[in-house]
Amino acid sequence: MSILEIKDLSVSYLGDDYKVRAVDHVSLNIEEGESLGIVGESGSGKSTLMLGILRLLNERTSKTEGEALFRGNDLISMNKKELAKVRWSEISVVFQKAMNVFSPVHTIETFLSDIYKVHRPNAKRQEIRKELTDLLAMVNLPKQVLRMYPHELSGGMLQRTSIAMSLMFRPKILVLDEATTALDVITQNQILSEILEIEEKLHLTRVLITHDMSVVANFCKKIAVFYAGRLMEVGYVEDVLVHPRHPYTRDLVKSYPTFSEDGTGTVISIPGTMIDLKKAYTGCPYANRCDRATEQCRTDRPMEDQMDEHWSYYCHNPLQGGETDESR
Amino acid sequence: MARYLSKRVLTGLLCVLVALCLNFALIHMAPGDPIRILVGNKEPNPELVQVLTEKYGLDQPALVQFEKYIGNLLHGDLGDSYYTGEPVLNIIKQKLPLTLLLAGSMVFIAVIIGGLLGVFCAKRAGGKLDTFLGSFTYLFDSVPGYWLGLMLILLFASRLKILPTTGLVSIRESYTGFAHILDMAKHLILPITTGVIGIVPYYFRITRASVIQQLGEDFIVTLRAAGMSEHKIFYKYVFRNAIIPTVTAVGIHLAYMIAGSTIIEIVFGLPGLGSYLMTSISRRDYPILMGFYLILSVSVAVMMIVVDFVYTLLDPRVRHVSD
Amino acid sequence: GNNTGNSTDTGSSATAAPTGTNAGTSSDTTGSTDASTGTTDSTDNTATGDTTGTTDTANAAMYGGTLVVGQTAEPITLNPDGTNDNGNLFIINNVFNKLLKINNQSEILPDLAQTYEISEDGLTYTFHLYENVTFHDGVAMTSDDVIFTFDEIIAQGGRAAEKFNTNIVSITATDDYTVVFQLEQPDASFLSKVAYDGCMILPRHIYEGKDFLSADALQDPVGTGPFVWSDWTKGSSITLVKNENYFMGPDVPYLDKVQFTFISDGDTAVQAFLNGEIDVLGGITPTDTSVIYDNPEVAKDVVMYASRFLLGFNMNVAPFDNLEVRKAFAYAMNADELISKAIKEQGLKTNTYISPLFNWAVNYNEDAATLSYDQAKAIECLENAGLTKNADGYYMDLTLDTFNYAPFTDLALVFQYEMAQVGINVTINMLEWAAWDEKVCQNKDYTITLTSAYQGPDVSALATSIVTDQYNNYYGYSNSEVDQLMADALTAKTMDEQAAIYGRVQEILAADIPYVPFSEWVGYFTYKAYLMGMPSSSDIVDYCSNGEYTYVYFTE
Amino acid sequence: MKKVKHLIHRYPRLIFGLCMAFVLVIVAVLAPLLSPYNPYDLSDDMMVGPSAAHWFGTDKLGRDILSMILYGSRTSLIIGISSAMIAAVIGTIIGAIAGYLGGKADLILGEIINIFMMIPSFFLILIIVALFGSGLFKVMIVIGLTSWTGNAKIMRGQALSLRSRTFVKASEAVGENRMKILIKHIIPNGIFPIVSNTTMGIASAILMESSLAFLGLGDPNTVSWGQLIANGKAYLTSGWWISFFGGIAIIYTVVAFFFIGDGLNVILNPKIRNVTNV
Amino acid sequence: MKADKMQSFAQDMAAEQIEKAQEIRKSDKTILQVTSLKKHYRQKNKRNVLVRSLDGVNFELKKGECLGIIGESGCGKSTLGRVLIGLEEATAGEILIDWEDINDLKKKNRKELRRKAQMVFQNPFDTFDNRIRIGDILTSTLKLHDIGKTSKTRKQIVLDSLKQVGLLPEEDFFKRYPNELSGGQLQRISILRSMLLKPEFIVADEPVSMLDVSVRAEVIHMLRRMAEQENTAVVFISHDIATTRYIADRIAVMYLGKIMEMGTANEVITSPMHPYTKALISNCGDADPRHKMEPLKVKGEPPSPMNIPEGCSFSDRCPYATDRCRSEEQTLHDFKEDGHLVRCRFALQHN
Ligand SMILES: Nc1ncnc2c1ncn2[C@@H]1O[C@H](COP(=O)(O)OP(=O)(O)OP(=O)(O)O)[C@@H](O)[C@H]1O
Ligand SMILES: Nc1ncnc2c1ncn2[C@@H]1O[C@H](COP(=O)(O)OP(=O)(O)OP(=O)(O)O)[C@@H](O)[C@H]1O
Ligand SMILES: [Mg+2]
Ligand SMILES: [Mg+2]
Repeated sequence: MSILEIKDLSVSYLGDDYKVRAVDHVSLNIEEGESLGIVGESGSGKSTLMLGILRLLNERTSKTEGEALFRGNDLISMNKKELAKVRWSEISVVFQKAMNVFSPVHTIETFLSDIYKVHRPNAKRQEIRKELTDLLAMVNLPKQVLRMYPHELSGGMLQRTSIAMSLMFRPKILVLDEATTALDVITQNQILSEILEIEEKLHLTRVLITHDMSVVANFCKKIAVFYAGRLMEVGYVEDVLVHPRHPYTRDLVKSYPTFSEDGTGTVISIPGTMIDLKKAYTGCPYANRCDRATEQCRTDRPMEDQMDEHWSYYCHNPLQGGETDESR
Repeated sequence: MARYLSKRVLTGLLCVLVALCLNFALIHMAPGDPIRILVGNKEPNPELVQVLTEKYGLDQPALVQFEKYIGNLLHGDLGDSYYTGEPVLNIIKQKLPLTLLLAGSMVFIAVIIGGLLGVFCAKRAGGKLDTFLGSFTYLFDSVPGYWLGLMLILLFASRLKILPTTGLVSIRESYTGFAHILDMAKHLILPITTGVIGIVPYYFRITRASVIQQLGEDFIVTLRAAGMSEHKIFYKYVFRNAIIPTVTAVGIHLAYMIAGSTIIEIVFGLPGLGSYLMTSISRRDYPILMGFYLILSVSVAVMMIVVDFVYTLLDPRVRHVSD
Repeated sequence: GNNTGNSTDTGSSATAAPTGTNAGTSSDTTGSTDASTGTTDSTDNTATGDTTGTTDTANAAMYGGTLVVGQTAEPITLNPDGTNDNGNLFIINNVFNKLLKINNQSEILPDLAQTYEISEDGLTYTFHLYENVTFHDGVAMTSDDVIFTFDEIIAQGGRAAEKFNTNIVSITATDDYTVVFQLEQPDASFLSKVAYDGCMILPRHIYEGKDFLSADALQDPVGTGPFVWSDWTKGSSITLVKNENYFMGPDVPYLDKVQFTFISDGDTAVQAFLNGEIDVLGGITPTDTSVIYDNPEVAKDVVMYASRFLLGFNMNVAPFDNLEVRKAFAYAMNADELISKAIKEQGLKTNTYISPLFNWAVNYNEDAATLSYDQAKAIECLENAGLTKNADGYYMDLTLDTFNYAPFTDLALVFQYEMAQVGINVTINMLEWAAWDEKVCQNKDYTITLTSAYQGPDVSALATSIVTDQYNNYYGYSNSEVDQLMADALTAKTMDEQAAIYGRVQEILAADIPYVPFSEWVGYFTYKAYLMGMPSSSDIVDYCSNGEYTYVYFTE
Repeated sequence: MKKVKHLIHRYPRLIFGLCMAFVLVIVAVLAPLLSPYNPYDLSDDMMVGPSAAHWFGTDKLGRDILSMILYGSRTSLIIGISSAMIAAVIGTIIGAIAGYLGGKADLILGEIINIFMMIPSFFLILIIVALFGSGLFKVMIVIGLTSWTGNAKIMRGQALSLRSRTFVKASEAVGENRMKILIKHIIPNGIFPIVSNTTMGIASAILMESSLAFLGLGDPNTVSWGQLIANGKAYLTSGWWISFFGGIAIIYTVVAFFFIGDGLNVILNPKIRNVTNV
Repeated sequence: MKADKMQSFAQDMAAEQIEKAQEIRKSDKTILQVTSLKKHYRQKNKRNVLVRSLDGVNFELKKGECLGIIGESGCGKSTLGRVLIGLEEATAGEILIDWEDINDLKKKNRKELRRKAQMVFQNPFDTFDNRIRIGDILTSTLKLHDIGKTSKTRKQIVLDSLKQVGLLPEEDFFKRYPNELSGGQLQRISILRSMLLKPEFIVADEPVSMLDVSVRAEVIHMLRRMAEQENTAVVFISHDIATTRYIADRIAVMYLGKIMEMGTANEVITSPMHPYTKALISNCGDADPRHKMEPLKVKGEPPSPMNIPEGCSFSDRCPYATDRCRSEEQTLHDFKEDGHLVRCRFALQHN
């Protein structure tokens, strides 16, 4: 059963003299209990998708169209009050810059209690403290952390606290936007492993936004590949990464050096740069960099093609199974 | 913390000393002989001039004079006015309260008005109303205080005759008690209005900028994502954090306003520090000039330290750094 | 060594603003004080007789009220005989009395001395005091206090000291109410000296042994005057209350209180006056005369002083060593315009080197006048002096030093404009009094200056401006004949002799033109029309001295 | 045309301010042509109210106020621009050296900046001008010499942050000497807020000069707005127009420069405009 | 006379010796030798706390060799880079570039040092002053070092090299401003600028970590190609182990200011000996989901260089740590005598 159904969602940033289509008619199904990794280059609209769904964007300078059905209720058209109820207790987020996620002049406890009281207005002090202590324990932090200010914590501790904070109301969906990118690999792995454990306990649905393919490969079941605001390909990690259908997915995979036995395999770069989202274009945004691009790719927008129920891609000229290892 | 504070005090002292040196040098380089002013412009009695010059030590080299001044200063002696013979400290004690009252109430009112306007505009940053009010504050900024004072006098005192022109009290009535305070308040309406209009933009801008900055902080997004109401986010977080720079500004501004209200004092004939200063300049009353200057620089220095201190109380990050 | 009577008037200013209270903050500090001024009417040296200070028709309605007087400067000393201070002058005038006093028309009136006599040889002056005078603390005033006062003035170097310290042989009392002054040489101006500022009779029992020049100068004054010192709110006002035991009473004074309020800025004071916040503007003369003069609620009395506006040359520097150049300036100056535009008719055009106040001296030689306005002649003189126009069309470029307060700022502008018309480019350099004093008076580092000089109360005071190396002679003027004449004038026996000498001096000055006087200083004593008995009003002039509020009462 | 409209919409104050300043400059340049009278001429029509002959009336000496205001723009612009420039140059150099060199130089210069900041500048200017006399040139220099601290502080901050920027490090790594880096990279890249601050400084200097003139410390040989107001002060009740128009002229000019300064600031700091909120 | 002769003889002797020594050195390919290099900082507001960013680093670099340096954030990689090219002065230790002490070089001729040691920075978007055209940036670098006689020849040199690295059309790039280029292009120009001086070695501090994955390869390839072409040695700093392995000949693993392990890239990656290296590598995932990893779990967080634990600096996190590890300082040791150095006395035991 899908817990979050994104239907034809578009998000634009409106400037005085420009309009950026940061998310462009994206449809995506997220099943309950599933873990989805969203990858894509910088500026491909990963964060915007998340902010758009949670309606955290400035309504004056951005526009969100389409639907995002959380258990059948559309978040985009929902009124503020209902939305406030969904936020954090049903869907919560871990942001990238953990240092800035907490108010610098309040202690962790003050900040967390305030958030706790948003959904449990009548909670007593004792109760809150106990709850918070438990939360911190869940991410292996001592309760002393509560009395500290954000600047007194290390990056890893802050990220853990941030994760604890997002788990406060045992949400159904946890979105991690580059939550561990800034940390070194060892800590990153520690935290992700801890999340996997908690996830099982709490039956979480997890959306992991990152541009590190290896993290998705190791910690997610499904992967969605974004490019220039559009969804390129989505499916199980084993399918998409091993036998990509979309040329972009293939190229992206090939730009990562691997540890494969001798480690001598070459890596490639994709020529050219991503198109400017401020400018209007037709067809596929990857057409200008793609070696398989046809005339159609430049004019017609590719529609969804499905390999199976879980695996779909948007390409006029997709790779067939055997072409995967073909080098450019 | 203590070390940090003591360092601040030390630099503060240094600043005061340098300010004094500068002032001393300036005053003593200026043309005009205080003694000649003092003895009057009748045919000066050379003996009297001699005696007075010696009495005030003006015959000694400037460096010696300065040394002596600093020496006396360390004993809390600011010297006596050449002109009236009164101890400078007494004169300051006499004049300072009014100036402080004036500066204090101006800053106080300006903080409130400017602060509220700033918050109001920050919430609508970039909007029409914000642009309009923002432009308006520049208009306020551009109005010369003395001109505004004159126009207010012209309108409210000369034409409408609803407020007094000048002075601090109605001389004729010699009120006492509460009536006296009311009377004083009435006299201060125009001067304070003039002053407030001049400094409101300052607080408006500080508040607006810091509220906008706070609104852009990532943790605000967190709070929104957590479902907290905008209202609560604003008052509990944005406002609390945005107030810090404003508080800082108040302290230092207050110190500067001691000098800043000079023109207002002059226009409205208020017997404060500033207007007395003008008189003392033309009298070449060195001890007064030095004394006033000292008060000014000390209060700025003290305010800077106080503000630093308050800052550390308000912002744990600074506390951390300064430990 | 014969310089008796040659002494300048103490506290008089030969420079700077003509009234101490006129020119705003700046001029106060100059110490120039000549708002009240007396000239001896030397033709009349008999007593004016017994005048009672009471009006004929005193009634109850006249009593009471608080008079609020505006004043720009605050006192710096409260000893009336101490150092020079125009801030205390009008205030102290109402707390103390002198032996004689000077009224608004520069006439000498009796004060504590009911009558006086002068010996035939002019060397003995005998004063007979009122017998019912007590100081405010209840102690009786006697000749002892008078002797003490004059002794102290001389001993401590009070403001009037120089008038008395050379010519007085002795001061003695024949009884409690008779004082005799013995002079070394006759001095026609002696009475005016006694009647002038700085000769207030002080209580011996209070001032004895005190250093009244500095240390004790600020003690609360105790005098014999119509009002009793009450309190001083520093920076704001001084209050005097009625002296119930005034020796001219019991009818006077009428007022309960007089409050002097300090408004350092003259314009603000005028506003306050118009708003009814103060009753008497007094010596604060508004720049904007129209608001005062056409106002039916305001009364004003003319007061004329021996203060003169003039243009001074530095005769030691070229081209002002050249008479033709000085003449050119004299021709180029339009006194009428200067008076109408810059000083707003608060002046009286003059063309003599002696103030018209001393008309007996002026009249002797009426031909000796300054040059009258004539641009063509001015240009001619410039050409005569051998000057030619430069590229900008000017004969010369020079800097005028003057003061940075009214009316000099405006005078300078009008002057600048007038000079430009005859091809003289004037740059104005406005200075504070202190800086001006250093530059012009002490260092003589200037070319021309616009200033005003007090040449009173006696005509002999002219000497300080024109005798070689005298203090106020910053023109660098030196004429041995003038030096001799001025010395002679002091010892001349009769008025006619003196007049003849001064006539000759005027003649020489008119020919040499060391400076160009163009206007007398005319002041207006301004007050609300509902006040009667102001010291400047003509009906009480016979018994009220300048700045004295004994006879003032409210009509509403 | 559309572009102009767009610019106005985007930077309303900047465009507005530039237009106002443009008019002002035109007025200053063409003052002799535009003025109906010579402002130094004393006519016999003294204290005439606004009328057909004298639009803004005349003052106590019979000078035409409109002409004085037109000519006064020259004084204001000269004083404002020159002193702001002096302040900009001093501030930029001191600030850049302190911020970029750091270490002892920063310690000393930083403390000097602090000390000068602590001295209330209006007060200092007042003392200097009152004591030493008031020529246009003197006032200009004094204002310039006392108001550089703001620039220095800004420039120091800029230099401090630029110092750690990669392109500065890279220039060092390539072998450029520090003096050259200071001139080639630090100052040009850090100058923008100084430009905006200097524009504001012009406004402040004009205000400052007018305040001095009001206190009787102006240069009597030139027409200036502050003096005009001071002159009118005594005639407030009978000749309001004397002070009134001078004040309006000052406000107009100062607002123009404040608007430009603010506009430049907005361009520099677009973040201020596009902040997220609800 | 005699003394003179003696002296000149001594001089001749000395000259001879120096010549000989130089010959020996010239034949040796080592162009960079670093001995017990230390760099300590004082915290800005806590002056009594010492930050030991580099705490005794030794290695040498041969001509044309590429040494990769990996390690967690804050271990001192960038500090090492800055000290190596003389942007900062070392607290202690010696850096010999081409057998000349870096400090002498600096004193003698700063520019020459710059010509020998160059750096490529992490953030290509900030490496150039946006107000100056690419062409001017590059030609002014040449001018600074007196390469090319006239401005025309300098321009030609720049155009040629732009063409060589594939920034085509080169005339177009010459005229562009930095903000008109993509990160990959900028980083290539950054490398190009360094290589224009034909340095002996180049320090590349995370040259690709700010770039999109899709353009990283071209930058890495270019760096490698140019280095090979000019026989320039490279110190490649990164925390991306896979990339480092891809480019480096040898890899040094740093932890808290010390090198923990150093050896050929393949050796270090495929058979790491130090527990820390093991942890680091095992935690690095592969983009291929078929290669599932088995991460070595390590306790705690990296301690800060402000309080480095006694003994082995990794002892507090090491799963194998013994009491000896916590008290005894470890040294880099070549246990297998194959040039694979490890700072752990138990290295062989764990394998
Ligand atoms: N406030 C904004 N105004 C205008 N454009 C914006 C704004 N925020 C983001 N964009 C643009 O929207 C596009 C998508 O941005 P987004 O932050 O969602 O990308 P991302 O995939 O999260 O990138 P990254 O990996 O760098 O986080 C980018 O082209 C970006 O430039
Ligand atoms: N100027 C400095 N003053 C004080 N401490 C410094 C300074 N520069 C670096 N450090 C400290 O030295 C340590 C090493 O820093 P360095 O930048 O070399 O690490 P790094 O390995 O490059 O890290 P990263 O992977 O994050 O770039 C850090 O703890 C850092 O805080
Ligand atoms: Mg993002
Ligand atoms: Mg680094």
